[in-house]
Amino acid sequence: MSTTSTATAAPPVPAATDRPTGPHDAGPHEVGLHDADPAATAPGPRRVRRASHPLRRVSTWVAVAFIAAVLLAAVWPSLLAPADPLAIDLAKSFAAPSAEHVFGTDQSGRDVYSRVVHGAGQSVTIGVGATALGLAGATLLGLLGGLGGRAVDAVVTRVIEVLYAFPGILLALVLVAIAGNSAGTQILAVGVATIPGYARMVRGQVLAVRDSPYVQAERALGHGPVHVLVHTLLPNAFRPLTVLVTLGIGQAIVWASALGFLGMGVQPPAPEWGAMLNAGRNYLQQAWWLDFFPGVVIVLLALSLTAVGRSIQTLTTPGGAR
Amino acid sequence: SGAASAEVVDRGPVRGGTLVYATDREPTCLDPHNSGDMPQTYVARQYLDSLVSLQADGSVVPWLATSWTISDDGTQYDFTLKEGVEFHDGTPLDAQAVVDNFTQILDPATQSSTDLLYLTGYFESATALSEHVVRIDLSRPYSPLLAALSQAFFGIESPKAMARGLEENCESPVGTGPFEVVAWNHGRDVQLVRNDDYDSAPADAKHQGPAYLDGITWRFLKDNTTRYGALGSGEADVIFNVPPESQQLAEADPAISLQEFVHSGSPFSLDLNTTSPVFDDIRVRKAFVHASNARAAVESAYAGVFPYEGDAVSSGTPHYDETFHEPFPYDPDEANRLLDDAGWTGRDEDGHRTKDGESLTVRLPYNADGAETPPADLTILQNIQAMEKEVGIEVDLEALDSASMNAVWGDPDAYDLIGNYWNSPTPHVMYIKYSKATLDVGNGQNSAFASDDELDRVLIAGTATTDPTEQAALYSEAQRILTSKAWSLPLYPIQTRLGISNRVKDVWIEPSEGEPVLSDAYFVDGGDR
Amino acid sequence: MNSWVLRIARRVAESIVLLLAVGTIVFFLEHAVPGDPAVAILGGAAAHPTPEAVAAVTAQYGFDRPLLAQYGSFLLGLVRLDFGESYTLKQSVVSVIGGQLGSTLALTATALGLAWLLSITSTLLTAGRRGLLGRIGSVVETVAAGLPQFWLGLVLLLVFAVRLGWFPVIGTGLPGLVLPALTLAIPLAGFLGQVTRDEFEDAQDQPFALSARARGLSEAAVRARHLLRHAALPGITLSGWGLGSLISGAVVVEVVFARQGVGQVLVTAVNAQDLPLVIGITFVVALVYVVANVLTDVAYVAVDPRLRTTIGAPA
Amino acid sequence: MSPEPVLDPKAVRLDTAGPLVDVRGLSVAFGGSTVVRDVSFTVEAGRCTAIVGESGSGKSVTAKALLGLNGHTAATTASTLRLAGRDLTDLGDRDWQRLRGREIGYVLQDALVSLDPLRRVGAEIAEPLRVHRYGDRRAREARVIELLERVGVPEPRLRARQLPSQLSGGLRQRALIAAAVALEPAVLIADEPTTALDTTVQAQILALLDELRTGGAGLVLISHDLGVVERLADEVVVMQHGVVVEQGPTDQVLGAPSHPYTQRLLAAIPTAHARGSRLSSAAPATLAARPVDRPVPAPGTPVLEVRHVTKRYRGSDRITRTVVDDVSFTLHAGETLGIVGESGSGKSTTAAIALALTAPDEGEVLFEGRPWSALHERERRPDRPRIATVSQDPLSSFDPRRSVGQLVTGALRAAASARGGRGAAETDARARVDDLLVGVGLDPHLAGRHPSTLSGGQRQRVAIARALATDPDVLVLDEAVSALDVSVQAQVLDLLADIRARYGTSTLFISHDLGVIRHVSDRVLVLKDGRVVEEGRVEQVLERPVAEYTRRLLAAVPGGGLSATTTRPTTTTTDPTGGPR
Ligand SMILES: Nc1ncnc2c1ncn2[C@@H]1O[C@H](COP(=O)(O)OP(=O)(O)OP(=O)(O)O)[C@@H](O)[C@H]1O
Ligand SMILES: Nc1ncnc2c1ncn2[C@@H]1O[C@H](COP(=O)(O)OP(=O)(O)OP(=O)(O)O)[C@@H](O)[C@H]1O
Ligand SMILES: [Mg+2]
Ligand SMILES: [Mg+2]
Repeated sequence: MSTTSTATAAPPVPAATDRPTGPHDAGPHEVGLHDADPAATAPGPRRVRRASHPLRRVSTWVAVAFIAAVLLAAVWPSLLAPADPLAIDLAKSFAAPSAEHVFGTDQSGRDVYSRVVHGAGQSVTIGVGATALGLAGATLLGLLGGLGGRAVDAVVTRVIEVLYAFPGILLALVLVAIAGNSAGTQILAVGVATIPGYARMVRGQVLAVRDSPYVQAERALGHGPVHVLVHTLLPNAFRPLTVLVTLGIGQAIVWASALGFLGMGVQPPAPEWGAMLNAGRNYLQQAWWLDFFPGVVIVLLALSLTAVGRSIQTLTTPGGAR
Repeated sequence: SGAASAEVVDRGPVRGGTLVYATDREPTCLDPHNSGDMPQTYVARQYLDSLVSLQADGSVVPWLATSWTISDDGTQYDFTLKEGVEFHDGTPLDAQAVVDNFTQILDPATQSSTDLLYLTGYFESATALSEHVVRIDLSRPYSPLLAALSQAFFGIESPKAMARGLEENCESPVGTGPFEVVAWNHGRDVQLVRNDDYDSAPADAKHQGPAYLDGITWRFLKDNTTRYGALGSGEADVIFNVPPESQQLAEADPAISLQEFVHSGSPFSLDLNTTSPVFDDIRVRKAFVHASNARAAVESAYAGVFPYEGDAVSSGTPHYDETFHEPFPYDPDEANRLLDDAGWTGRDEDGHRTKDGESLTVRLPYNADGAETPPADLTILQNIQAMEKEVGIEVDLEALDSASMNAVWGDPDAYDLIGNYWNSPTPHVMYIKYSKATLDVGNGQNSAFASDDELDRVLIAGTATTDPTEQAALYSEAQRILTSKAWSLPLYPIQTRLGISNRVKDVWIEPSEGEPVLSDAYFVDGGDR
Repeated sequence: MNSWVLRIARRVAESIVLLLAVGTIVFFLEHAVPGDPAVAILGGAAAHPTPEAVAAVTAQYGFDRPLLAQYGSFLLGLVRLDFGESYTLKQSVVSVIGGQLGSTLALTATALGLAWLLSITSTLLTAGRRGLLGRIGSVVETVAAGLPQFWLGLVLLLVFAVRLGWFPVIGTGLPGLVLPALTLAIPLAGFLGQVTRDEFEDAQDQPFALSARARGLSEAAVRARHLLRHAALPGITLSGWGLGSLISGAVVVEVVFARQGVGQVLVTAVNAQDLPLVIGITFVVALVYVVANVLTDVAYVAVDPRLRTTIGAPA
Repeated sequence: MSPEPVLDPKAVRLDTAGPLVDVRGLSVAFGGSTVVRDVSFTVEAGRCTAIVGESGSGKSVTAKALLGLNGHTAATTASTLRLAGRDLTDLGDRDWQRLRGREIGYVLQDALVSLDPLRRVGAEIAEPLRVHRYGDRRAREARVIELLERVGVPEPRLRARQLPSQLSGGLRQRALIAAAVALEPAVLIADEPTTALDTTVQAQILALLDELRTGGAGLVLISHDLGVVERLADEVVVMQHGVVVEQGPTDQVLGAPSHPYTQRLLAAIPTAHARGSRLSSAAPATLAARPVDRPVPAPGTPVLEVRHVTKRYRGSDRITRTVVDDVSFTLHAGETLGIVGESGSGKSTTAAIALALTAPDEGEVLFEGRPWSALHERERRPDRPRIATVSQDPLSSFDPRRSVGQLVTGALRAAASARGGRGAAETDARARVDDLLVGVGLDPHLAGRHPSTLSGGQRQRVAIARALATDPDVLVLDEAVSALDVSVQAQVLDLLADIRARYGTSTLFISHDLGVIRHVSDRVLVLKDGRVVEEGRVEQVLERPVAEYTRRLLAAVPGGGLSATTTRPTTTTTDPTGGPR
């Protein structure tokens, strides 16, 4: 899966909040072409965003609360929604949201609220799983490329590029044909598709940190390579990834739902958000609530993760928050 | 809604205009002799003529054959062909051409599936007696022959065109019909233009001579919303399969008229694989059927647009016998009793029944493609899944891509249940779907993998007579036997449901396969947009 | 001069390796798919070909040969740029793709253009603004980036084509391109917007921006003339994969809007195990990726003049 | 340099009555904290008013207030704020825009990054012309060339087409000035116009500013470099913590400063006279004497020998440049060797080679007579802690995740493990960190802070503390004080002197500031384009230079007069620790 923002094409990087691909890390093709005179981009005075402290912002806490609720739903859904998400009631199909069914009912009379709550587990698993898979693969590639020397890096760069050039949708389709339709396949398809994006970032970060004055300084002090790797290089290289991870989870859920549209992945009646979204689209004109609620939950989760991700970034940036 | 205005004055047939016909499924081959799936017959009707034309009452009228005689023992049919008819490629229609059509159908290389099942066990040979008389010899009397031949599946094609080879013929089959195939833009449409020399319309056509329309764009619009939206916006003039979700909107729309045809034959059913370790026990099969409130499932999913059909044979089929309606009605208690009886007495942690440590799980693969399994069908499957769970049967819905689904067909180990239907104008469909002969053809159409000697015998006897009372008695007996077996869970009869813009008049649906007929259709405004 | 020739030669060589690698992956992936290509050639299992026919086709195409031998001839074919004939459509792969590519490229190129237009508008209007406007812009971008295309497409279709009738439902031509392109563009715009916004806000605090203000430039002029260019740079880098990825996204949009295109064909081809067609399309997508990257380079140089001059050490 | 006396007089829009700039009671506050309080000064046509003061004293904020550029968060109040007779106290956005670039030009502090890197230099200079509708496109182009010539940029046509990155720092500064004076504004504000520049380039810029002033413009010069101020200013305003502590004619303020702060400021400037004496009033370093577990090399024995090293780099333009060219020198035990040279002359690269962080292409480095650069890193590691360094930009040499304490502890650990021992016990380490911080004059409480939240001077001290943590025999200091303002610089220089006195540490001291070099070095090495052009005892090289280049370097030093003529006010401030010096 090569890349983008939604649907079947997973972006290389969910959202480049930490400038993964600025002019100075322009990716495999551009190396050499885009590194302009360093003097031109010499660091000016360091910018310190005078943002208010993230822990003092209401929005941060709202986001944290929402994520916590989703996690609770994932772990213990029956606490929030005692009703069976699969129980049908044909007499009550397409009931609009009401006191009895706050999110309405679907074409088989199932309670949409229960389905949304019970769907959290699978959806979160897909989001987290795919992101974890993407990151794991990317870390391997990125570290190899960043630390493995010229020849290894050349190979890694090629591999990343091939992954990029490979149509993501094809990968997904073929994976489903090979491994069958399941959440696991979705995780695999979306996860693999995100590898090149993350990998490029990790590699860039590792390279940048590797050549940074502070790593030099550590070496000059007489620290051994392993010490420098573990204590300085890796933590710094991965710091900007935290925010991407939080963003990636929401995106992964959305992409997985797009696979559902093409008949892949978690299938109804399983209450997975993407699958619900996909099933509900046939009834958009009759029963907007079928798509509205799972959609809103996905978007809210993505927004919350973004907010929390950025807060984490601010908090982990030394001197970033005061 | 829509751009087409509701009030258009109809001053009778006018020539002109290209009609956009939008349908959901795209055929794999435009030659209906090859394979033989429904989308093929619908489009083939526009460019192929058949020997005879079926009427709603089951009788046939002349078409390419102006007359025919049947030998007394019912094994010899002599057709006299209309003279002066030419195929679109200029080849004259003669007896040899018809013989060549049968040769092609019977050639294994053609991979004729539907046609073959109609002929298997009966057809012996076709011979040209003279330039315009063709004889068909049968090994056994076969009363449904004329009805079968009336389907576009048996449309007569140019021998010259067929000789080009299967692949080319699939792209652009050549017939004698009112329209000619110009181009097939895969994934998009088939372009048809009027055959200006057409003068071989069936006797029951609304007019003779060339069609009024200049041509047809046979468009493939898989997505329900898009297809219906295109009709509303005037971008399509006729759509096939008005989405059930949109039925109410369509009924309320003055710019749209609806036409429906309920197919006869075998309704859309879930066939139970009798070779599966679960369903080889009739008690379990019966229990499965008893446990499903199929009527509620269908009526709720199809919003009442599709009727529920509780029989192995659709009620519109000739010699349909009401007595055997719903042999195993919704009765969860009975289902539970039967399952207990069959030894499925244990329960696993999910509440599903077990026997000898095995859970009572049945696999139900379906095509994940929305055009193959429309949303409402998916809802039915889910509804049934939930109902079966009530009696402790777990239904595993397996969404498969088309390739995997193809691989499942005909593989007795690949499923326990599968959705299937067989549209047919004759009660002989029972033989086609459930006979030893079909099982031997081995192409998966007998999806229950079931046959019964007694049933076979009764059905063969049914084809041997032309006496309506005798036929009625035999087919009634056949239905008695068939329905007692619980080989399938019938759901609803397939329908041809057309949404037609008010600008278009005289579209009709013929009864052999519910094929839309567009040779009489015309735009009231002559096609000006 | 010489360095340019070398550079181009290198790029071409890299692209060839890339294409071969992609082709190889597809080849082995497709062979891992259960199912018999001979059956696919015979019209799929639905056609219920006889065992004899399957055997004949198997022998004819050499499917019974060892996988590596098949791979060998596959590579030979690729090197000769011979994609063969589609198993299912029985046409040459080149002509099948040739017939579909234009439509998909028009869609994706328009979408990319629209995405840029939208993200630049959003950046110019809201990036770096304090208060509600800036926050709304950022939320809208995040939401847009997270919209599933199949859903967005359907909503656009229902609202603007079916309800309002502003655009055709299935139309071709320019009006018919608008909604599909928007469907692809909006999420991408959200994504690009997020990136450009960050960059824009960085550039805003740079001394050169203050210098520009000190010369009497209005805030709007500073945004449009100075900051935007900086903000656009990372977005341009992302456009390379963006275009490639839009092709994947096109699959969905082509289905929703019933458009022709390689996306649709790809899905059918994979489902039908039509190896030659799958390979062909993969190649095209990879090629688009390569070309997109070259274009990205060009665009980059256009926006960042630093890259235009090779010689010019600080005086 | 162009000899033309004045810019085109037609554009002069002077209100000849009264001063060009008249500021009274100016206060600026950001979110409740007032950073500039009750500042008043005037600037007359053809005269220069300088604002001096340490970093953060509010100089730039005061300047920006004259252009309304302090941003939305600033609350600016003044009883009088007039520019060429026009009242600025409540201008709208539009009015400000009309004023900026036309009536008042502003040359930003950060010259290297104040030109848009993505636009051509010509376009940047033409910008004020375009904004204020000066002529047509052609006229503007002509004017740009004229301006570039005016500010002494050679090959103006070529330069106008180039990008900022293709210009050296000095040229960029001139281009900025050209843009600022494009419409011949009545007032020009130059904020630290020479800080980032080499002495030779600095001299040219000062001459240019002088010329503009003579041309009739009112000049506001901001600098913390008193030498520069002495050379240009007619009036001096001394700021500290946002308030004016002293102001008046330059001679008076610099010659006979009345305020202790001004006095301290002047004393902090390293000069020939000050050599060997303390520059700051801060307490001497109180590093606890530590038993050093190895023999201290006898003074005078060679410690670090750099032999014929050469280093080449291939730039992004694929041209190979020899950055260090056959450089040789020896650092002896207990000695301080200064390395001077203009920016890009290879000073830092030489240091990196000496530290064996960069491998030389040719030549070698010996440490205590044994191979050093030729060793494998693994073999070097045990001796690494013995050669410590403070790099040019200390902040970038700190792992951004670490606090001050962690940084110093890390160095302690490295030293401990290099010597084969385990790290000292945690409490022990903590005590040692406190000790080091106090030693470099930092509050031990800062151990929990992140360097990014510290001031430049504090950072520099942290870097020094880290370097000292390993008890090094050799210190390599790369521009260790150039980022600091004089008062902080003075403290750091004193600290280094103390360390050297106490431990006999050999030091390689890199700077482009000749005053500093003269203050600290025993011997000095002059680098130009990667080659050694002169080497010798510091007095000899700086007073009787042989090489032409050294002579030019010396001639360009501003404020030569200051150090020569001024009677140094001897520091009378009492040592807070009470101990005599
Ligand atoms: N926009 C702002 N918001 C808040 N505080 C500010 C802002 N701009 C400047 N300050 C504060 O005002 C004080 C004075 O800053 P200013 O830039 O005028 O110092 P300076 O004298 O120019 O120092 P330097 O020599 O380092 O340039 C500093 O403490 C600074 O942090
Ligand atoms: N890693 C490198 N790759 C390419 N060029 C380099 C590299 N390091 C230094 N240079 C170049 O070598 C020259 C000398 O650099 P160096 O940093 O040694 O100068 P310097 O005398 O320390 O200057 P400054 O006073 O500005 O610190 C410069 O032109 C610089 O661009
Ligand atoms: Mg300042
Ligand atoms: Mg340096």
